[in-house]
Amino acid sequence: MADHLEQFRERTRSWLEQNCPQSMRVQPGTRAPGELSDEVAWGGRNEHHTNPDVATWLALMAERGWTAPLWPKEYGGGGLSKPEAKILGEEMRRLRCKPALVGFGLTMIGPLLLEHGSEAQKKRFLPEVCRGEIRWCQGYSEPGAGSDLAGLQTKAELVGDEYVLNGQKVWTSYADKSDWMFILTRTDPDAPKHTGITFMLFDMETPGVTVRPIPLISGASPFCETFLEDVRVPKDQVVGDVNNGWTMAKALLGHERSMISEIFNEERERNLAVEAARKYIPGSEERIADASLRDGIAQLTMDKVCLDLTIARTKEAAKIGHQPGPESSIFKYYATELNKRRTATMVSIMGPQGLGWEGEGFEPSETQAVKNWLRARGNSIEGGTSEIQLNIIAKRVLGLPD
Amino acid sequence: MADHLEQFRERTRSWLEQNCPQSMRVQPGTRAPGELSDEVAWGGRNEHHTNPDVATWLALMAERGWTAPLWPKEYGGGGLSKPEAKILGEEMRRLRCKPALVGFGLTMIGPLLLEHGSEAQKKRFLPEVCRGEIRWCQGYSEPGAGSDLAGLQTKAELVGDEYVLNGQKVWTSYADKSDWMFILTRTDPDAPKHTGITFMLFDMETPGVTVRPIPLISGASPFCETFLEDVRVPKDQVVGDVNNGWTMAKALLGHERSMISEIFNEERERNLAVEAARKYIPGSEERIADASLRDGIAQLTMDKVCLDLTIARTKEAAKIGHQPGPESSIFKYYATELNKRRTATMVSIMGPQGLGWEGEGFEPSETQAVKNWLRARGNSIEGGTSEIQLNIIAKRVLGLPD
Amino acid sequence: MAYVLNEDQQLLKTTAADFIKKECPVSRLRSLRDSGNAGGFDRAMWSRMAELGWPAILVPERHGGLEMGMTELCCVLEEFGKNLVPEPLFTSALLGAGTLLAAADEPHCAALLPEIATGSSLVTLAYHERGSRYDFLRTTTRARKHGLGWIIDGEKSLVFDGYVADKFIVSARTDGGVADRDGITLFVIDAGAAGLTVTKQSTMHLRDHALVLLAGVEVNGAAVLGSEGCGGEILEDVLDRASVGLSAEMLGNAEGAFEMTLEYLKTRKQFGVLIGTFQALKHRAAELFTEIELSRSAVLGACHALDHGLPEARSLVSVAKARCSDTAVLAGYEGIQMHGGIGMTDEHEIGFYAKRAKASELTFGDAAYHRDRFARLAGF
Amino acid sequence: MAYVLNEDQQLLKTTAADFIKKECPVSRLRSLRDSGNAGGFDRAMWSRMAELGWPAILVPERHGGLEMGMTELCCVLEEFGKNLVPEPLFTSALLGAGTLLAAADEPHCAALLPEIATGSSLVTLAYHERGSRYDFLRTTTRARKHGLGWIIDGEKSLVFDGYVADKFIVSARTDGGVADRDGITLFVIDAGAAGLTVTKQSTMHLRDHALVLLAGVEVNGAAVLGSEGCGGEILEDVLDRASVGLSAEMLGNAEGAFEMTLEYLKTRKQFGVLIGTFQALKHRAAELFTEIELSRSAVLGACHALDHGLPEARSLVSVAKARCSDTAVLAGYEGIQMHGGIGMTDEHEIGFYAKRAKASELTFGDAAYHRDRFARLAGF
Repeated sequence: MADHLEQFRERTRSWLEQNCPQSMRVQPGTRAPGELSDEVAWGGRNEHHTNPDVATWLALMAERGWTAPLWPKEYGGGGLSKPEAKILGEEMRRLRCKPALVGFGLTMIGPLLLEHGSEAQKKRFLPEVCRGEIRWCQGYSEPGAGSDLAGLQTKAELVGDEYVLNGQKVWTSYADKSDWMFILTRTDPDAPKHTGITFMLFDMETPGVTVRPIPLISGASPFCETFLEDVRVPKDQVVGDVNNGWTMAKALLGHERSMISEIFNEERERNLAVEAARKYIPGSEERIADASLRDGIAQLTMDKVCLDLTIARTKEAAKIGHQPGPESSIFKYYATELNKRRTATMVSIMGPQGLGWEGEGFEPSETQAVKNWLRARGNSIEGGTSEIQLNIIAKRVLGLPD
Repeated sequence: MADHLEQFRERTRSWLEQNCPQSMRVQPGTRAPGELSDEVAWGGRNEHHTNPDVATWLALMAERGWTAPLWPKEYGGGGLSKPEAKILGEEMRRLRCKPALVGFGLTMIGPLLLEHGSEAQKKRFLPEVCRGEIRWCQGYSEPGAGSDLAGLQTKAELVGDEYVLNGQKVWTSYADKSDWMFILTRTDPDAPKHTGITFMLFDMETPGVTVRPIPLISGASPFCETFLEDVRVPKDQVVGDVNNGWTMAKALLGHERSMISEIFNEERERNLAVEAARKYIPGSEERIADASLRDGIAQLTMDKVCLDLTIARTKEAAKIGHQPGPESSIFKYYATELNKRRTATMVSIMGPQGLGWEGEGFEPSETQAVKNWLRARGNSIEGGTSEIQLNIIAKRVLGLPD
Repeated sequence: MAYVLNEDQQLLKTTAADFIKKECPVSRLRSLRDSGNAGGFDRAMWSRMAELGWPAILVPERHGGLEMGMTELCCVLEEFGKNLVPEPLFTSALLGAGTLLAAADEPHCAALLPEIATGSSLVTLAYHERGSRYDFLRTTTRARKHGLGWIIDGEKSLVFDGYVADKFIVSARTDGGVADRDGITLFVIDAGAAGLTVTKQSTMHLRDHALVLLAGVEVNGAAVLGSEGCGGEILEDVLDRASVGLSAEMLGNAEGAFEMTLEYLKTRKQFGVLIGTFQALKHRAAELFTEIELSRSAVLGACHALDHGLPEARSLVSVAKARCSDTAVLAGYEGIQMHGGIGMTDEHEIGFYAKRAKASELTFGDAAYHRDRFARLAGF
Repeated sequence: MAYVLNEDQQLLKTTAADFIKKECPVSRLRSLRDSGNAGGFDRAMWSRMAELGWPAILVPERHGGLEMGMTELCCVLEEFGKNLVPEPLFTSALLGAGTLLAAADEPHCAALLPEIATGSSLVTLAYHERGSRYDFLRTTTRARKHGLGWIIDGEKSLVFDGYVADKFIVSARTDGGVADRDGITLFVIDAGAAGLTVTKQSTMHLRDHALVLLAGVEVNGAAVLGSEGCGGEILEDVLDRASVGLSAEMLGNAEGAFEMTLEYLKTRKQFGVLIGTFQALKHRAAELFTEIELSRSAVLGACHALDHGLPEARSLVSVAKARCSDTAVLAGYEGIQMHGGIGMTDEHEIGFYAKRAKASELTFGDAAYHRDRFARLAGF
């Protein structure tokens, strides 16, 4: 057994060394949360990369099923065992290979279809997902249903063999770049609000679908509004049982939350704030001259240490088989609030240069810091507001009464 | 008219100069909120002062009715007009005369009886109040009804011509030193909770009344618990209509709140924190060496300036006839929260000396600062919690829905 | 009455509130922005405001003004802040007229104040330089003697309404080290002067800031405002007044954002109930209300002290600037958060308030700067 | 596993929790206080704790100990904190054994550690002086050579369990200026030494502190712990460990206060409903829960770093002490406020938690001190 794994490791390493293009080995740089990176494949018919290696790397990996190493081979996956998949991950990190493909297909809709999809749906969609031929977006939120997701109103009426959809979705990330949407619709308007919801899939090129990007206070964003007017969806595109969509939505939502909190782990802010302070505050060569900011930066840095230690603690617990409890709600809450403070402090450090929006008189790092600060204001709204997170902690963890 | 007032001023001034004992002219020192001062008369049969001038001054003032200058002469008051009373106040301040009498009789139960009491009640109680012969305490809160005052359970059953009281009151300030209590009782247990409450008066020496002082986390306190066991109260001691006590309670409560916020005006904390910092933080001769504390002290001082300006603004508005709106709720809320921060900062400034409780190794100013800090924790609870104040602002000022 | 408006002041405020509500609601800011309006504001509207006498508020009667005080000016600026009005009242009345008055330079006052009072000339102050943070004394722009006049070289940044100003009052070092108080001289320079280049700066709060480059700009001796080397003191005086004016604007920002948010709390439903019924939001709204009331007191207190030349004026200026900065930013933040998703979008105006508040916070010193200044003034 | 307890650690913690819950609930603290108990704790109880091996946790096996680490000791100290247990585990295991171990002085270790491990001797550390605030190097107590021995004069304040200690480790200056790092020497002195006077100090958190006066105390050369002049480094090491031990206690304080408060929220009715249904209180409870979880991570992280000699240990010590100070004080404050009137009274135990938390915050440096230390260690 161990022998087999050792051989697998060696074969994998040598294959990766031979096949992973050099340009796909660079260590990922820091990017702002929610910003699109052009250096990895997100898949789908609308994608174009200036670097041809992106497509090459995707094709090579997809051929082996390694874009989805744990999925069964019959659906385009790698059919690897967990220890093998772990080795693949380790070897990719060792060589600093970028992932060949990222996106909601692999992380959200794929796993959902594997568990709840019909055989026909698996055969139809999963291989396309693995090959990066289809990019997915998520149709959950609506203008009238923000934190109260289950209050959604988009109607789906069964007419013959098709559902006819009417309504509006907001906060659909990359709807303008995606091929298909997975959507929550109301199929039984008379049922209590958590029932009567159905989960289905449709092609964004279906007639009646209109997409409009949403600019944010920080400027351009991946978010879109999607308008649905008599959009016809064949009923075999329903996933799971009709009126049972809420169960699936909940599973995916938990997933989204943990993804958002991981974003912040990528950043190494520790030195950024200190470096900025040395640059912007005269007389800060030794100690930062503004005592109040110095204290604030220390607080932020120490808070980040505590958060990272808490995440490490949960990961360790998971490794030895403990289920992550609803305590993990503190990650979303705390990480987003911390990011708000951190980005605001960066702007404060810059002083008057923190007024910059673009162009003359400001460095790109300055206008970017301003946009990061504004963008971060949304962190505690998207993916479940801080207020909702606190409600969840109070109810599920602390057992406080309703 | 102006002539008359000018003459009144001169007569008053010369009378005060001749009659106010020198020892009753000292400017009042800073005293901790809620602490009993032995330098002024609170009245009642239990009071004893080491300084005989206290009693002399009371007797002289009461003789002229000037302990309650605006009350009618027939009830022991001074029968002065408002302009005359204002002049009396101005002249007393000019000479730095202490008040001859203070307490709930003059500020709470007296005004209530004037408005709602029967003629017999006025004749019976008000002259005694003016002469300082009767000291009052307030029986409102109960162990089961804190913020929810109207949830009180102390029962009063009419048996013949007497009400029979059973129950328990807490937070009765100076119950152990008072002669009579004004109390809220439940006379109709079946009515909605705000109705069915009756306001009555009784002598603390009535059989069945037991008083026990309550020590606080900060040490001894004026607060007591009062136990009532078959206490018989003649029904002519009911004030206002039976089952209409809530109306009166509300009027008095508003009064209590503004008194508490005025307490903090007496203190001049600005220099205390800075002086302490210079003493306890090495190297603080020029600037305070601990930058974080220096910043905190500046914040506190500036917050106090803003609060004082806001109070001044409301007082000015009142002078030109504007009614103080429910905005005055911010005084109680903000002043108490500020006092909590202020006293905590004083302890932080002292560092390890802030551990002192009494005796060896600590100065009296140190142990007093610790007790002030602990006592202040109660400021945001007594007289309506901060949470209740915020509820009131949200509802009455901002009009937010229930 | 020190802290309560008298009838005249109340009338001025109500007039401004009514006019602005009708003519310049906050939605107008978006139209001006999206129309790519170069000046950021509307000259016709500015003329109407001048007719109402607003730019003339601080100007003495002998120069055609109303000869009122900071209290009156702040009444109007607060209403500007409530609706994020882009017209250059702040610049004209405080940075322009205010600097001339602080310098007490009669010839310049006689020449410029009447034009400022009628709104026919826009004068601004170019003192800030990149890298100087909040230190208004730090001046690398230099003026050297040249015959009877001067030649000036340097760069000024974030000049209020610099892109549309007719004249600049420029601070330059004529003596001393880079951060000295003495040795700074102010010059009045025409926007069309040879060697002076104005570039528009795009800032987050949509004010019309500009970068002003001075490359060998020649001026004659009469261009000096006040006297040579005394610019530091004049700057401190005018920036104190400007800080209070900006505080009044920020008070207005906070009120505008809060009103919008309260309205939302009373109309938006989630989970079948109005979100204004949630106690956690109620308490935060009540806390914000408290901060706004304290901020109002701080502005009134600082105005009173400035108008009466009280010794505690400088301290109260710092109290106002620190407090209003914190409150306005908080009101913007809470506004966005309580609006939820729609608050994140550029479509909704609540975000404008957050940006304006932050930008004003970072102008003339943030709250930490003013706490430190307050402590220094109090000797600790 | 760096931050998750292993089975042995979990067992130790559960055993401690069960024992303490049964034998030393927080109500016991009041009984001890009100009985006027001179020692503040119960010697019979302390013997039983020694039988469980707790004072022996850090002591090496060769000296009769369990040779475990900070992680294990903090498991037990956290349970002590949860119930405000007054027995001197913190003093004995950290200030006594901890200082001996930090000094790595084999003769003294061999003589004292076995007695400490069995609980038969209580050794404490007398380093703090009035006026030194958090600067443990500031030492005015002086030791001067006298033949082969030393004569010591000075005063030490707030000595942990000093009133009942058998031996003191006293820091004294043998060289250098008052705040120098070098020139401090540690001496082991018997509580019965001539010239040594111990006075009990009454502190708000009911720990048994003492003022120790040294007036011409004579010791011989063997009394020096470690080597002459090296006391500064030893102190820094032991105070780092002690800070983490106290942090673990404060984590326990926070948990104890929070449990009590949660219970109250779930049972106390006002306005006809449980007060735990009020959203504003729910959110504050959830925020406090978050702080407690972060504090737990900080303690585990610091223990791990100390036990493994990691270079970031000192920084993590400051993270833990700052975080746990803030959290424990907040838990005490919120506990009192949410309990309302009863929380203000001495009758209810919630106030004990607030006092203990504040006292611990002010020991070994408060949060601001440790933020500053963290920044210095990180070079900014």
